[in-house]
Amino acid sequence: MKENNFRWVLHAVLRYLPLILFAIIVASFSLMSSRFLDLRNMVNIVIQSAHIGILGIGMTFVLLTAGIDLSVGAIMYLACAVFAVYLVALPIWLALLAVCAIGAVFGAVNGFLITRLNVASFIATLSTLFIGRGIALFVTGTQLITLPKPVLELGRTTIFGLSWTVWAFGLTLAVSLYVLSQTTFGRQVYAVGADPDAASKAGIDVKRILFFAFVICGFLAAVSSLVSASQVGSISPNFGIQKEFAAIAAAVLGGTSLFGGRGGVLGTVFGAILIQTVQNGLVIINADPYIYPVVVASIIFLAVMADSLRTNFLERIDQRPIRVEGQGS
Amino acid sequence: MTNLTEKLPSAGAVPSVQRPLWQRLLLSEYLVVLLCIVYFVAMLPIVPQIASLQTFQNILSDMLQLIVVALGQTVILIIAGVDLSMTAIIAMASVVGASVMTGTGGPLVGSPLATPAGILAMLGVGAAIGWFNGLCVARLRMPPFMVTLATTMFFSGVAIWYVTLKSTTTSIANLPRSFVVIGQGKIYGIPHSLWVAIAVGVAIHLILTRTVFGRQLFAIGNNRVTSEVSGVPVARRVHMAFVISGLCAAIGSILYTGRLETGSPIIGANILLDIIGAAVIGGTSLAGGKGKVIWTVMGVLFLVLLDQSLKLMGLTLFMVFAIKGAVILAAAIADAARTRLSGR
Amino acid sequence: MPIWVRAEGTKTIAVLFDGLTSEFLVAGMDAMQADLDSRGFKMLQAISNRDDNVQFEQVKSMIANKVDGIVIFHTDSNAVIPAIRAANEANVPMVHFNRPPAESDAYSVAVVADNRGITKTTVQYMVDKARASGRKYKAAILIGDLGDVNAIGRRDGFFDAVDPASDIIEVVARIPTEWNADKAFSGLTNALQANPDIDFLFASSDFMIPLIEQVLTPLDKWHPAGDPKHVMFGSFDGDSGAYAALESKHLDADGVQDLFFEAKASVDLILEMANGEKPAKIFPDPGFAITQDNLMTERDRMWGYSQWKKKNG
Amino acid sequence: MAYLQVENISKSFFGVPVLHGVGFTLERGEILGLIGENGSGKSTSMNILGGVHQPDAGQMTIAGETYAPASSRDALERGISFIHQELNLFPNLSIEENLFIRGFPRPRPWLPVIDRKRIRRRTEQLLDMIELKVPPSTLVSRLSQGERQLVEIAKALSTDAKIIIFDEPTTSLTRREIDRLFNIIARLKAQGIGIIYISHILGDVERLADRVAVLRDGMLIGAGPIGEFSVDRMISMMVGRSISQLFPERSRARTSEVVLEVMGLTQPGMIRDVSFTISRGEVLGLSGLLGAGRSETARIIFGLAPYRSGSVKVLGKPLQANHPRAAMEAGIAFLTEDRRGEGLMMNAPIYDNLALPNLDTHARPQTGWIDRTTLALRAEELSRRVRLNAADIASVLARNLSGGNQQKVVLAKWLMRRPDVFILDEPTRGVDVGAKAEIYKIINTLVEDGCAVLMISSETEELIGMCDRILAMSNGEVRATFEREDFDQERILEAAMQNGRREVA
Repeated sequence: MKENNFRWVLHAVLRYLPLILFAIIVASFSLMSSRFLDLRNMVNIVIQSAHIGILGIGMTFVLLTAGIDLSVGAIMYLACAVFAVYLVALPIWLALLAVCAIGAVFGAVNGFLITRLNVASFIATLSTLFIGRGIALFVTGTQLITLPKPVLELGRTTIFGLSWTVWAFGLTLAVSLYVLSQTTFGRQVYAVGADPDAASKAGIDVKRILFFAFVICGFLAAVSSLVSASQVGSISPNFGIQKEFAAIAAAVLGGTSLFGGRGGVLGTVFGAILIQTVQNGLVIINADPYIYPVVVASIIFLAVMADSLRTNFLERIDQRPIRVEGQGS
Repeated sequence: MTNLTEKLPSAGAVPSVQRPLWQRLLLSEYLVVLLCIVYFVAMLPIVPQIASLQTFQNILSDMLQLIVVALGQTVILIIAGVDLSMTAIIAMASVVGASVMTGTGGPLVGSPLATPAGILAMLGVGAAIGWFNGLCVARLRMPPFMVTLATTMFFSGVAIWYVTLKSTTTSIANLPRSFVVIGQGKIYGIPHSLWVAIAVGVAIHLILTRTVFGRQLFAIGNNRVTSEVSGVPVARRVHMAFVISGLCAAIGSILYTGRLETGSPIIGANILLDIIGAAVIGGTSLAGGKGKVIWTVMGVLFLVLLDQSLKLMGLTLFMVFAIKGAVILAAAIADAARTRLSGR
Repeated sequence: MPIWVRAEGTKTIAVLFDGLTSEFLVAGMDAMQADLDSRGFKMLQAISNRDDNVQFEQVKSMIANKVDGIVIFHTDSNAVIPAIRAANEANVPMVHFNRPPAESDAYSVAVVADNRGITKTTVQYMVDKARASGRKYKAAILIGDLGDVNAIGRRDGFFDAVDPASDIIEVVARIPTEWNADKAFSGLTNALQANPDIDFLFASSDFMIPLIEQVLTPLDKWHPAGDPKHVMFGSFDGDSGAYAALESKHLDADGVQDLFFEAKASVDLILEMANGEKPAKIFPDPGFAITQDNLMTERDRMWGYSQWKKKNG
Repeated sequence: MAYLQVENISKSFFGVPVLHGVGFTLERGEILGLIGENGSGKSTSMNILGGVHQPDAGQMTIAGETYAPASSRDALERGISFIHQELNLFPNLSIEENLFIRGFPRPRPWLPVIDRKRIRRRTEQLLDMIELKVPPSTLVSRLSQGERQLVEIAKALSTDAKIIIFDEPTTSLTRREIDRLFNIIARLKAQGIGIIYISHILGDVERLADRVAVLRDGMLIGAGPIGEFSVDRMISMMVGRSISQLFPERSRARTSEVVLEVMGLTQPGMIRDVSFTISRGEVLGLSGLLGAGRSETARIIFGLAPYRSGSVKVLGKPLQANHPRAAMEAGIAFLTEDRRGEGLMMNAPIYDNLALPNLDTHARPQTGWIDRTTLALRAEELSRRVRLNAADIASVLARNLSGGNQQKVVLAKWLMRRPDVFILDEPTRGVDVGAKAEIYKIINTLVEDGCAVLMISSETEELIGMCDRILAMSNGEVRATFEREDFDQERILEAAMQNGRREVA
């Protein structure tokens, strides 16, 4: 019994390591710069982390089913490219809907490859990543495209003094929270991620759940691309490049496990904000810009390590220790 | 939506003795060779230059670096892992090695030791990063994907930063001739790097097929638990496998760096798809326990052949991207179908 | 232009860019196309997407393709040298469009705008205006990719003009962008967070203008010249966005490189080299600075203006 | 016409027939005890009934209507729910969510929200019925095995099942939990639910069932009211054939030279103070129910699991380390109960499987360079010795072999090491009768060559047929030792079934 208590404590520490890191980071930055802690900067951080946050929320759906989607960066670029090249004529709201639809369709393709053709999600989405980028480059003629006025205005629209990106971010979070915790689909996502065999024995349509996880992921990738594009006002060929890694990082930082079934969107949002906070802080204390990725990567690494150690503990607690554990991932 | 699942092809079918031709083709391990030939012949009328000696030499010299790196990846795929960090290792080794050797401000300017020292440094970087990956995967049982992702972010960041400390631009030039030669030197049109690639290929082939270590790698990929029960030191083997892939990345880096006479942190930044793709096209399964040196070489050949032909046709970058992606996706689908056919 | 050009008959020229990531490069590619068409030459185009190795392989396959000359816009000034060597061996003339290679024994010619000089005159105009206003200024510069000689040139040009005026202008932020939009976006946002009173801004490339507008507007800092809240704003390239910003008086001055001139020069140089001549390794494009004062008189020389006219009829 | 009618169902896997024309009936409010050895076809027939497998032939009817489930979902919809031996719960979800995971009720049909209040109330009712006193929102990962078992039952009730199948429900339960379970089953029966109860514990079957059906080698060989079936009769019907014809005699008797010596092996929550010795030419049997600590003991000896105290000696020398390699170097071989998961590489050819534990002994110590010729020769030799019938060991995949041949491969791969001690955990599980006899022969030759064998089996008669001595274990402790002369099936089963005090972990 004692051992177990000890395990649970240790497990809790590992579980909340990112939070602890966050506290330390915020504390040290605010010591180094008086400007860091003021409200306007907090808002900046949220605005800057919005697109990664939304992307990460989509990624969380996939990760919860123990899958992975490397193509989200490509989806971002493709969706916006099509928008900027073909849809500028449409009324803005219609165009926005179209963009989201593109994302959902792309996600559906991924879902099809994975559920119907049984391709491993890793290689499937790695390929669609390149196919998607290829098509997008074709659409834009590999050119930098300045977005039309309405989008720039969209980027600047504020509702009750808060940028629309913040609202988009909040709305996405609220809806996905609701879906995951309050709907049958949401709970089944967790079930499938925890144990697909048990899930299908329990009569859950596993393939369907997986499929829609990818559709949602694609859809949110498109939303995130709108947020990002409306901020920078133009899309260059490296738009959205390697965002998939940022999104996965955000999710994992937020305690979503790559082994599926554990985690949630709230954590992902936290993860996205944590990453952005570090970068923002580094700028404000005027650090050498080239160490940003290094610092961020180290934090991610710590989070991953904590997650795996935690998983190992959970295995020891849940299963009979007598069994030789199989390989993770 | 339910019909999504109902028409699923049933897994675990009992393999029939005599299969239709298309299935036998799909299941044959040298499918790629066939594809290469067919593709080449198909291309001849469209781009006749493809048959020129010049093109052959280009194809060869483009293959070599990729082969070395992809072989490292193959070793990892065999144990059912994946190593995303190879590109970062290439970059890191490139800049560190260059900074050791460079004629401008390097510690060993002019000294004959510069080249060997540089090469050692690069191999050291590769081995070290690989060792670290292995430590996390084998001992801490962290998922290879996440570990190598983190190390990738970390070291590609460090590589760029490192250069800013060592040079005013984002690359380190002025490498000793004796080093550059490895990457671009030729005798009778046969590049030196060919010998390097052959050496690596043969070595890995022998390790995989002829040694206890190699056979145990396959066993681990095939069924980790069975291996454990049969007395395979799984953790040690996995750890070592990552060191090997690190070394392969470093050797690849030597070739790339020599070829461009430049230590650059963006060298090979976007060859990840080619690395994994080559292995998968060759027939190495992501599920682990399957893989051969010759398969991967064939995979690389196919990718490069594809690349060259597309360039000769004057297709633009995006076409190359999309087509490559599609080909690799096709290979992955084929692999999945294979797995189903042989009723795994 | 000498008559023999037409006499040359048709030629195939390879144009290899590392990307079309800015309107300048896009227009550059078009200009090349237009110029080659006018001479009845064939153009083979390839983009390497910031991958030196890919570009090297592209050069080699172009050579295998027996092109008569290569115009290249490379990523890394060191890593391009083997490509030049390869071209020399096959004696295919090679010209660098707008971005010179590092020093080496390999022979090629680079058509380069005098980035430093142009930037200096551009920023000088801003400095003089600043002095006239009699106020003190807090300055920020958005720096390009430090691997790019041009980015370095523009940075140095900026300081050539600003340093002597250190009494009235204090540079409080050097923001590295690596020519990357969202890095520039968050970089600038955060810089303005650290120093909200920045009121003197220079962008190393015009492609940043829209995102700068995005950052400044919510902070109530995006106002035309003359408005007390106006931020002294200079940029570089001379694209259509820059022209629009000049016309709306949000942009005070813009360094313009003479794109059409550079495109034409590149092709001419290839022909000269094909004729066995050995022009000097650097072929400068003087360029010029367009400002609120000389906008109307000089705009016809600004390539972005013709682009702008195309767009807005 | 009975409520559930199952008529001559047949089924075979990988060409190996496991069911020949099995049929039985079940009325509502009736408890049918289904018994038989491992591999007799109990689980298969129940999996067919539960929609997990589809029969090759035969038909089933419920209340007169034909019943042909394509999936476990269909089965559930027809009111049949199957409580598998390995539980089917999601530890990361709460009890209530596990009960309704297939589809949560909504407050309004048009409002896609989980009606938390309703499932809370319903779950509370269900938990009352099974006397589980925990809040419905508890995560399943916090429940004990026994409690999880009860949640499974609640799940079955939530789908208002007409028929519930229990497959070995008591294996991982404490005595207290078992009594509670039986009360609940009785109550279900009273509510008119039909119950099929599968168990090795004939005592329980006798106590619970109204009728009994006995399966052997995939055939129904007897059924009728419980009154007609004493425990002995059940056993003899299960075993059927006379022991002698199945179990060949051994030429040489055991020697006195002790090979394996286990002293006071203890691991909390697993086994307590297990001690025994095996000498050359002896077969020692471990009998007991699942979770009694038999396999656990074996795994600890072989270094697959940690232990708190005690010692393992081979030929007087203690093992170097708690790791399979140490055990192997000391001369121990181990055939695990999970053939597919731990014994074989299913997707590798036979040859690779044979070679795996023998690579180091056929390679240069420093370089690890394999001597492929001798390795191949040995492999061939062994596959001949175990009478492996496969076309070509270099190309045929383990996956494509019958259960018996697969088991032979596992035996052969270990025999190549010429072990002094061979631990066999359920060596004949899922193996057809013919192969069983062959495996017994192999074991005998092995023993005659002077190997010491530790044999674990749930089939007591198998132990009686093969062993010189039998230890009966339960709840992690050795309860009794039987010498060959006083082997007695019932006393052994008794000993294996007596429950001492046990701390609930």
